[in-house]
Amino acid sequence: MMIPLLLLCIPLASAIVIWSFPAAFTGIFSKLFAGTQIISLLVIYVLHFYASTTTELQYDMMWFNAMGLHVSLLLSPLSMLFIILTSLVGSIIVLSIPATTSKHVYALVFFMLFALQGVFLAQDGLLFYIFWELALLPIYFIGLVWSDATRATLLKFFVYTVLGSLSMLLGLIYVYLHTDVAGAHAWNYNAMIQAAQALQPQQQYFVFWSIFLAFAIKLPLFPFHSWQPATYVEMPYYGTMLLSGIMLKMGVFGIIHWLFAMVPAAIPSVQQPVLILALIGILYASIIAIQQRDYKRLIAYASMAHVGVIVCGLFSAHVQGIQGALFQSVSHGLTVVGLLLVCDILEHRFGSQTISNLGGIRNTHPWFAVLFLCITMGAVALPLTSSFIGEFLIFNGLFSYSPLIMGLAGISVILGAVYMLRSYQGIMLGQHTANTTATIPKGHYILLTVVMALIILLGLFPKPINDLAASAATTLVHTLKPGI
Amino acid sequence: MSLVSLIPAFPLLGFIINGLFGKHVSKLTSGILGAGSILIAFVLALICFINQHPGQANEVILFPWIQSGSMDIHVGLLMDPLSILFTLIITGIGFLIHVYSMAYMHTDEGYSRFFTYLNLFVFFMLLLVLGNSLVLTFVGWEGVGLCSYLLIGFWFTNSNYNAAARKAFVMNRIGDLGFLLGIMLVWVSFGRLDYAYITTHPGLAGTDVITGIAILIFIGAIGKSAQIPLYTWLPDAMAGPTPVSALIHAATMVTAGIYMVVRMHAFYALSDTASALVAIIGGATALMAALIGVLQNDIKKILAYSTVSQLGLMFLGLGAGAYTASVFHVTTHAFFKALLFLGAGSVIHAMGGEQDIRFMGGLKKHIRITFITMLIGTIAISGVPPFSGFFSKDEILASVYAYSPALWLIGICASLLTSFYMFRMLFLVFYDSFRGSADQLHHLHESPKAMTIPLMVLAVLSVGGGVLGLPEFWHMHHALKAHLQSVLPYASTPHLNHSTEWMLMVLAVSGSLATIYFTYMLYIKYKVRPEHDASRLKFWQKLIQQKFYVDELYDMLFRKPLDWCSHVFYNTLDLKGIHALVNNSGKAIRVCGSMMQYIQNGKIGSYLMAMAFSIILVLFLILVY
Amino acid sequence: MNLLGYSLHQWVFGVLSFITIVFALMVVFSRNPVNSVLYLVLTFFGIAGHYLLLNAQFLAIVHIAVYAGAIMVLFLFVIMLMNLNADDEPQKTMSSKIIAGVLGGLLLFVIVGVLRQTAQILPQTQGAADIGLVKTLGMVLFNEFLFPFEIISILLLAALVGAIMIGKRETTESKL
Amino acid sequence: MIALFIIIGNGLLALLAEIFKFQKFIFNITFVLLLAALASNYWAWQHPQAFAPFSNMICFNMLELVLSSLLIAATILWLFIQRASHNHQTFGTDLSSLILFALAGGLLLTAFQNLTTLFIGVELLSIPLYVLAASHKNSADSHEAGFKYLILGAFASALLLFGIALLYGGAASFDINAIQAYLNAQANLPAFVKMGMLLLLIAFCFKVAIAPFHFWSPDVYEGAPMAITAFMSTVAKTASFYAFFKITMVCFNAPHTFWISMLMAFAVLSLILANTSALGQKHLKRLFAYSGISHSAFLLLIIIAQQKQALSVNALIMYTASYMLSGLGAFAILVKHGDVISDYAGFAKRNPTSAFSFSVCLLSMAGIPITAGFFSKYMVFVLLLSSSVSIWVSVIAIVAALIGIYYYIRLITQLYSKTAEEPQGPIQTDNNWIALLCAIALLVIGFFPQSLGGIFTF
Repeated sequence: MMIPLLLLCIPLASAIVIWSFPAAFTGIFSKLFAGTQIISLLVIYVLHFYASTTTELQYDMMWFNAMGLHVSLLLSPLSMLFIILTSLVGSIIVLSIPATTSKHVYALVFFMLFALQGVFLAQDGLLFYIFWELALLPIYFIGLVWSDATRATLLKFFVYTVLGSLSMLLGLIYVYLHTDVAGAHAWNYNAMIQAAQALQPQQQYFVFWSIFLAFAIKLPLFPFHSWQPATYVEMPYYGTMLLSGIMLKMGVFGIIHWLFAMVPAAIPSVQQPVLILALIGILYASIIAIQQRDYKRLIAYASMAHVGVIVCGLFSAHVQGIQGALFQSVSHGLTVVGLLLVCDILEHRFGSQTISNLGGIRNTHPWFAVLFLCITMGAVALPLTSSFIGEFLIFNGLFSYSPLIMGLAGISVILGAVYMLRSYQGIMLGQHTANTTATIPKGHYILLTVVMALIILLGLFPKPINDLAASAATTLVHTLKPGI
Repeated sequence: MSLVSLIPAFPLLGFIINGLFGKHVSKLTSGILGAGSILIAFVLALICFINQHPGQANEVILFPWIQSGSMDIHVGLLMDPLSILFTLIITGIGFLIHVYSMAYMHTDEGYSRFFTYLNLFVFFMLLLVLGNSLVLTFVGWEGVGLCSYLLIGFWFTNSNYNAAARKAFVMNRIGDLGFLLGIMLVWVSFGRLDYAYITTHPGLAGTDVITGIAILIFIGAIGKSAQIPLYTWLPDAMAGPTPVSALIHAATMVTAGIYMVVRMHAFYALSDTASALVAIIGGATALMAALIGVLQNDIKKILAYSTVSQLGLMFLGLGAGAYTASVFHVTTHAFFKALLFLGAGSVIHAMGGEQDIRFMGGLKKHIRITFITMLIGTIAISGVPPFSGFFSKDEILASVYAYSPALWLIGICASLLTSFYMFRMLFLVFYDSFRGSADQLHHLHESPKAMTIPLMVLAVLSVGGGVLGLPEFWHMHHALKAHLQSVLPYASTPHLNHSTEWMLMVLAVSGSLATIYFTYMLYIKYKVRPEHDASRLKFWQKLIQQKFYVDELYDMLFRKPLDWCSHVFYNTLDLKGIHALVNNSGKAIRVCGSMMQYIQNGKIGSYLMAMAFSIILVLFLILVY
Repeated sequence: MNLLGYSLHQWVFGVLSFITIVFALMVVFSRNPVNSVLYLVLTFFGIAGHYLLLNAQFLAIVHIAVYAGAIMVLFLFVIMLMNLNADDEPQKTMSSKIIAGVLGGLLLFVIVGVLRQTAQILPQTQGAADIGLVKTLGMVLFNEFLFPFEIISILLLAALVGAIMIGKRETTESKL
Repeated sequence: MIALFIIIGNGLLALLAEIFKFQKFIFNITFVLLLAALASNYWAWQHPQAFAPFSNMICFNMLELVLSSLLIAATILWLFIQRASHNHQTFGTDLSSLILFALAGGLLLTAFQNLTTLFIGVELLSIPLYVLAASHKNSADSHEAGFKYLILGAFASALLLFGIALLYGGAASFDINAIQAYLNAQANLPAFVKMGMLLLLIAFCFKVAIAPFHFWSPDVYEGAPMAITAFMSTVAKTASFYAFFKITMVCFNAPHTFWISMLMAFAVLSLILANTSALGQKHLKRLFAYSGISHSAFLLLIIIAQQKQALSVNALIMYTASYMLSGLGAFAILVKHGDVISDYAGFAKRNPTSAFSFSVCLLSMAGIPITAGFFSKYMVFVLLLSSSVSIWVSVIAIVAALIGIYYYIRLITQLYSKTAEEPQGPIQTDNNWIALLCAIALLVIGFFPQSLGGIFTF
C-alpha cells in the first residue's frame, strides 16, 4: 500500500530538504539522497516480487470528487521498469552535478524525479497528465536560470511540448467523458480503458492522434523534433541527461501504458503511418548526425534516431518489438547519460565540445578512452552491450511486421557506426592533442565506469529488466491482438 | 560438459587480467598471460577433440539470455566436428601468433594493450564458432569486428589508420545487417535460432525463405570475408601492427564467413539460387583480387589481396557444394597464409618497417629462416604438390568443374595469377641485390627465436597439412571428410570420373609450374622491376595498380552523397525547413496579432463603429434565421 | 374620429414623432453647439409628448423638468462658459461620415426589420387608466420596487461623489 | 444580504471620514467590515433562508453567497494592493467609498432576481469605475481612459436598457423567473424578444470585454491607475461575469438557445484576437488586458457549454477564483515595479520571492499544473467537450491556451533572464506578501481543488 507512495515521497522529500537547508549541506544531502534513491529502488525491486497481493503495490486516495479524480498509483511491472530507469539514471545525474552548482538545481532535479516517478506510477488519467506537465517545469527552470540556453530555445521547447500536452489533455478528457462508473465519470485507468475501447473507430482515431501528438513531440518523433537539437545543446548537460535519459521515456511509457491500452483497435490502422514517420526519423537523424561538428548536437540527433528505433519497436505491435522497445528505453537512458557525461568532460575539462577542436585525448587519458569507447559501442548496439538486446528484440518485432521497414530501419545500424566512430575518432584519436593538462574528476570516472558496467552487465544478463519488459509486453500484446 | 565452456573462458580471462592490470606488470608477464591463456584454450580444445566421439555434437547451455514471448535464447556452446575444427585452428594459430607477437611487439609501448586486444579477439572468434545459436554467433561476429577495429587502429595517433579501422568496422556492419536480417528471417520462419534445430530442419520453410535466409547470411559473410562488393576494407586493414593483426584479419577472422556458410550449408544445399550467387561472387572475387595482387608493391597488400582471392576461391567451392574442400582450404590456408604473413612481418622487422618490395631484394642471404619458410608458404599457396595448398585447392577446383566448367576456368585463372604474384613477391624480396638504403642494409638481421619458431612450426604444417584431406580418388583416407560428415548431411559430393580428376589436377599443377617458371624468367632472368613512376604505367597497369578505382567509386557513390545528404538535410531540410516552419508559425501568429492592432487604434469612433457593425451583423442574422 | 383611416391618437403620434425625429436630426447636424442643445431641448419636449400619449403625465412632467430644465441648462452653461460655441470642432473625414451613415442606415434597417413583426404579435396589454399617475407610481416604487429605489439613491450618491472627485481641485500630489 | 448592507454602510461611513477626521482608520475599518461581511455570508450559508426579500428583487442563496464572498475576499486583497500603491499614505475616503459602492454593485450583480436590480447593479459597478479610471489627476492617459470608458460604457448601458425594454415588451415582467417562464412557454419567440435577449447579452459581452466589444479594455486598463486596473480586471469583470452567467443559466436557458451560437462566435473571436494581440505587447497592463479578454472567453465557454449545472457552477467558481487570485497577485507586483515588460529582465535576481509569486500567478493564468489555473481550464475543457458544442471550438481553445502559455512563459523567462546586468542594489527581501499570499493560495487550491471546484453537488 505504501510502496508507490514511498517512491513518490523520497525524491519529493529530498527536494524539499535540500531546498530548505543552507547550501553548505547540499553536497552531503545530494549524495545521501541519491544513495537513498538507489537503496530504496533495490528494496522496492525486491519487495515487489514478494508482494503477495497487488494491493500492496497500490495506493488510492480520493482527490477531487467532483471530477472523479483520485490520487491513484500502481507499481506494475511496466512502472517498475521505468522506475528503475528513473532512479538509476536520476541518481547518476544527481551525482554528476558539479558541487558548485546552486542548491536549487539539486532540488529541482529531485523534484523532477518526483514528477517523473509520478508519471510512471499514475493510474489516474488526469494525475498522469498533471505529473507529465509538472516534469516540464523543473527542467525549464534549470535551463532558464542555470544555463546558457537562449530564451528562444527554451520558449520553443516549452511551448512545443505543451502543445502536445494540451492536445493530450483534449484526448484524455474526451475519453474521460465517455467513462461511466456508477453513473459518473471517472479518471480511473481501468474505467478509461474500458470507455476508450468502446468508442467508435472514428472516435478512437481522434483519441489516438490527439494523445499521440504529445508523445510524438516528447520523444521526439520526426517531424516534431525541431525543439530538440537546440535544447539539448544549450541545456547544461545534466539537463540534457534528464531530457534524453528519462524524460523522453515518458513518451514510450505513455504510448504503451495509455495509448495502446486505450485504443488497441485503432493501432493496426495507424501502425503504418507512425512506423513510416519513425523510419524517416531514424534515417533522417542518422544522416544528419554524420556531419555534425558539435558533439552534443550529434548526440541529440543520434538520440532521435535511437528513439525512432524504439518507436518502431512499439508500433510493430509485436511482443518482441514492444519488449525490445521497453528494454531499449532503459538501455538508451544509460547510454545517453554516458555519452553526455563524456560530453560534459569534453566541454568543461577539454574546453570544447566541437569535434574539430578536440583530438588525441586518448594519448593522455587512456582509461577515459576505454570508457568512452565502451559507451560508444553501447550506442551502436554492439552485442554484449545492453542496446543490442533492445535493438535485437525491436528488429525482430519489426521484422515480423514488415521485413522491408526493418531492413530500412536497420540501415541505422550502419549509419550509427559511421557517426559514432567518426566522432569518437575525431575526439579521442589522432596525433593532435587537445589540452593535455586537463584532469578528469574522479567522480566522473566512477560514474562513467558505473554506466559502462551497467551497459555491459545488462547486455550479458538482461534478465532483471527483460522479465519486467516481458510481462508488460505480453499483457499488452494480448490487449492489442486478442486471441494470441 | 563444462570443458567446452572453459575454452572461450580462458582468453576472456586473459583479456580481463591483461586489460585491467597489463600496464602494471612487466611486458613478459603480460605476454605470457596472453599467450598462456590461448595455449590453455588450445590444450582444452585438443582434449575435447580427443574425447569427442566422431560425429557427435555436444551442446552446453550456460545461462538464459534473451527471453521474449516464444523467443528463448540461451547462451550455450555447441561442440561439434565443425566447431572443434575451427576452435583448433583459432587457438592453435592464435597461440603461435601470440608467441610471435611477444617478440614482434616487444618495443611497442602498447604491448599489454595489444595482448588485451588479441585475447579479446580470440574470445570472440571462439564465441563465433562455438556459439550454439545464430545470435551467439552474431555476438562473436560483431565482436571480432570490434577487435579488428581496435587492432587496425592500434596505432591510434595515425589518422589514416583510424580511417582504415573505421572503414573496416562500417563495411563489416553492412554485412552484419544482412546477417541480422537473416537471423530475423530464420526466427520468423522457424521460431527458433539454435543450430541444432534449424540446420536439421531446413525443410520446414519454403524454398523462397530458404533462399532468402541463405542470401542474407551470405551478405554477412561477404562483409566478414571480404568478398565483392565489400572487400575493400581488408587491404586497408593492413594498417594494423605488422603483421599480426593483418594475420588475424587474413587468416582467422575472414574465415568466419566460410564457417557461417558451412554451418548453414543445409540452406545453400537446398537453394540453387543462393549457391549460384555464392559461387559467382566467390569466383569474381577470386579473379579480381588476384588481378589486383599482380601489380601491388606493398608486401602486406599483396598478401591481403591474395587472401581476398583465396577466400573467393573458397566461396567458389562452397557455391559448388564442396563444403569439405572449402573447410579443408580454410585449414591449409590458415597454415600457409599465417606463415606468409608472419614471414612478411619478419621481413618488415628486418627492413626496419619498410613494406615496399621495390626497396627490398636479396634478402635471402640475411634472413635465411624467414626466406626458407616463406618459400615453403609460397609454394604451398601456389598449389604445387605435395604441399598442403595443392590438395585443398585441387579438391575445390575439381568440385567447381563438376558444378560449372566456366567457373572452373575463372578459378584456375585466379589460381595461376596467385602463383604469379606470390612468386613475383618472393623473387623481388629475396633475390637479386638489395635495393634499399645503406642504413637498412646495415640493419638487416634475422628475427629472434620467438618469431622464427612459429614460422618453422607453420612451415611444417604448410608442408604436411595436406594429409588431412588426401584425395579420395587416390584411394586414400580423407580425414577431414570423415570428420565433418556428420555436420554436413545435405552435402552431396559431385562425381567426376577419375580421368577427369586426373586431367584437372595435371592441368592445375602444370599451369602452376609454368607460371612459376614464367615469373622466374621475368623477374630473375630479365630483371623486370616494378615501375616507380606511376605516370609511365600503361592504362591497364594503372587500372590494376589502382585496384580498379573501386575505393574511389565507393567514395563517389556512397560516402560523398551521404555527406552531401547530411549537409543538405541539416542545413536545408532541418534548419530552413522544419525548424523554420515551426519558428515561422510562431512568428505568423505574432504578425496576425500585430495586424489586429490596426483596429485597436485608440479612437472611440472606430471602436463604436466596429461594435455597431457587429451588432448589426448579429441582428441581421436573427432576421434571416 | 378618423382622418384618412387613422385615428386622432395615431395622427398625433405621427406628427409628434416626425417633429421629434427632425429635431433629433437637427441636434446632430447643426454646427453650432448652442443650437444643438436647443434642438435637444425641443426633442425632449417631443418625447415628453409621447409620454403624455401613453397616459404617463407624471413622467412627462418630470422629463421636461429634469432633462429640458435642469440638464440642458447645465449643458448650455458649460458650453457658454467654456466658449465652445465657436465652430472649431475638427471635421470628420468624408469616409468616416459615409461609414457612419451606412452603419446608421443599416442599424435602422435591421431594427425596423425586427420590430416590423411586433404589431401582430405584441399582446395588447392595456394599462389601467391611472397607470401614469403619481399615486400609482408611488405605490409601485415603494412596494415592489422599494429595493431598487433605495439602491438608486446609492447609485446617485456614488455619481455625486464621483463628480466631486473629478471636479475637486487637486491640492496635493496625486494619490492614485 | 447582510453583507450587502454592511458594504453599503461602509461606503457611507467612508464618506463621513473626512468630516469626522478619521481618515487614518478608514483602511482598518474597511478591512474589518469587509471581514464582517464575509462572516455574515458565512453565517447566512449556515442558516439558509427560504424567503425572497424585497419582492424577490434580490436573493442570496448558496450560489450567490459563494460568489459574493469571492468578490468580497478579492476586494480585501485588493485593499492591500491599493495601500501598497499609495506608499502607506492615508486611504482616500472618496476612493474607498467609490470602491465599496462598486463592490455593492458587484454584489447586486450576483444576487439580482430582477432586471431592474441587474441594471442598477451594472450602473453601480460601472459609474464609480468611470470616475476612478480618470482619477489620476495629472495623467492625460487616465482622463482619456475614464472618458473612453464612460462613452463606451454608456453605449453598453444603452444596449442593456434597450434589451431589457424589449424583453419586458415580451414577458411583461422584469423578474428573471417570470421571463424564464415566458420564454419557456413560447414555441417561437418574436423577433424583438430575441433582439432584446441578444442586446442584453451583447451589453454583458461589453462589460466582460469579449471581442468584438473589448476595445475599451486595453485602452482603459492602460490609462487607468494601476490599482484601479487591478480592481477592474478582477473584481469588476468577475462580478459582471456572474451576472452574465446568471442571466444565461437561470433566465435564458433552454429551450431557446439560439444566442449560444452568437456567443460561441464571440468567444472564438476573442480567443484568437486576444491571444494573438497579447503577443506583441510591451506593457504589462495591456498584456493583462488581452489576457483578461482571453480569460473572459474561457469563462464564456462555460456559459456556452451550459450542460451540467453543478459542474458549470463549480467551474465558474474555480475559474473566477483562480483568475482573481492570479490577477491580484500579478497586480500586487505591478503596483510596485511598474508595467514595462523590459524592466523585468533579471527581476528574479533582485526580488527572488516576488519573482516566485509572480511566476506562480503567471503559471496559474497559463493553466499549468498544479496551480488553481490548471483545474479551472481543465474544468472548462471538460464542460466544453461534454457539451454538444463542436469539437473545433475546443481545438481553438486549446490553441489559444497554448498561445497564452507562450506569452506567460515568455514573461517568466524575462523574470529569470540572465541577460540583465548584476542586480541593481541589494536583493530586496521586503516580501510582497500579497503576491506571495495569492501565489500560495493558488498552489493550495491546486493541491486541494475539491475546496473550490466541488462546492456544489446539486
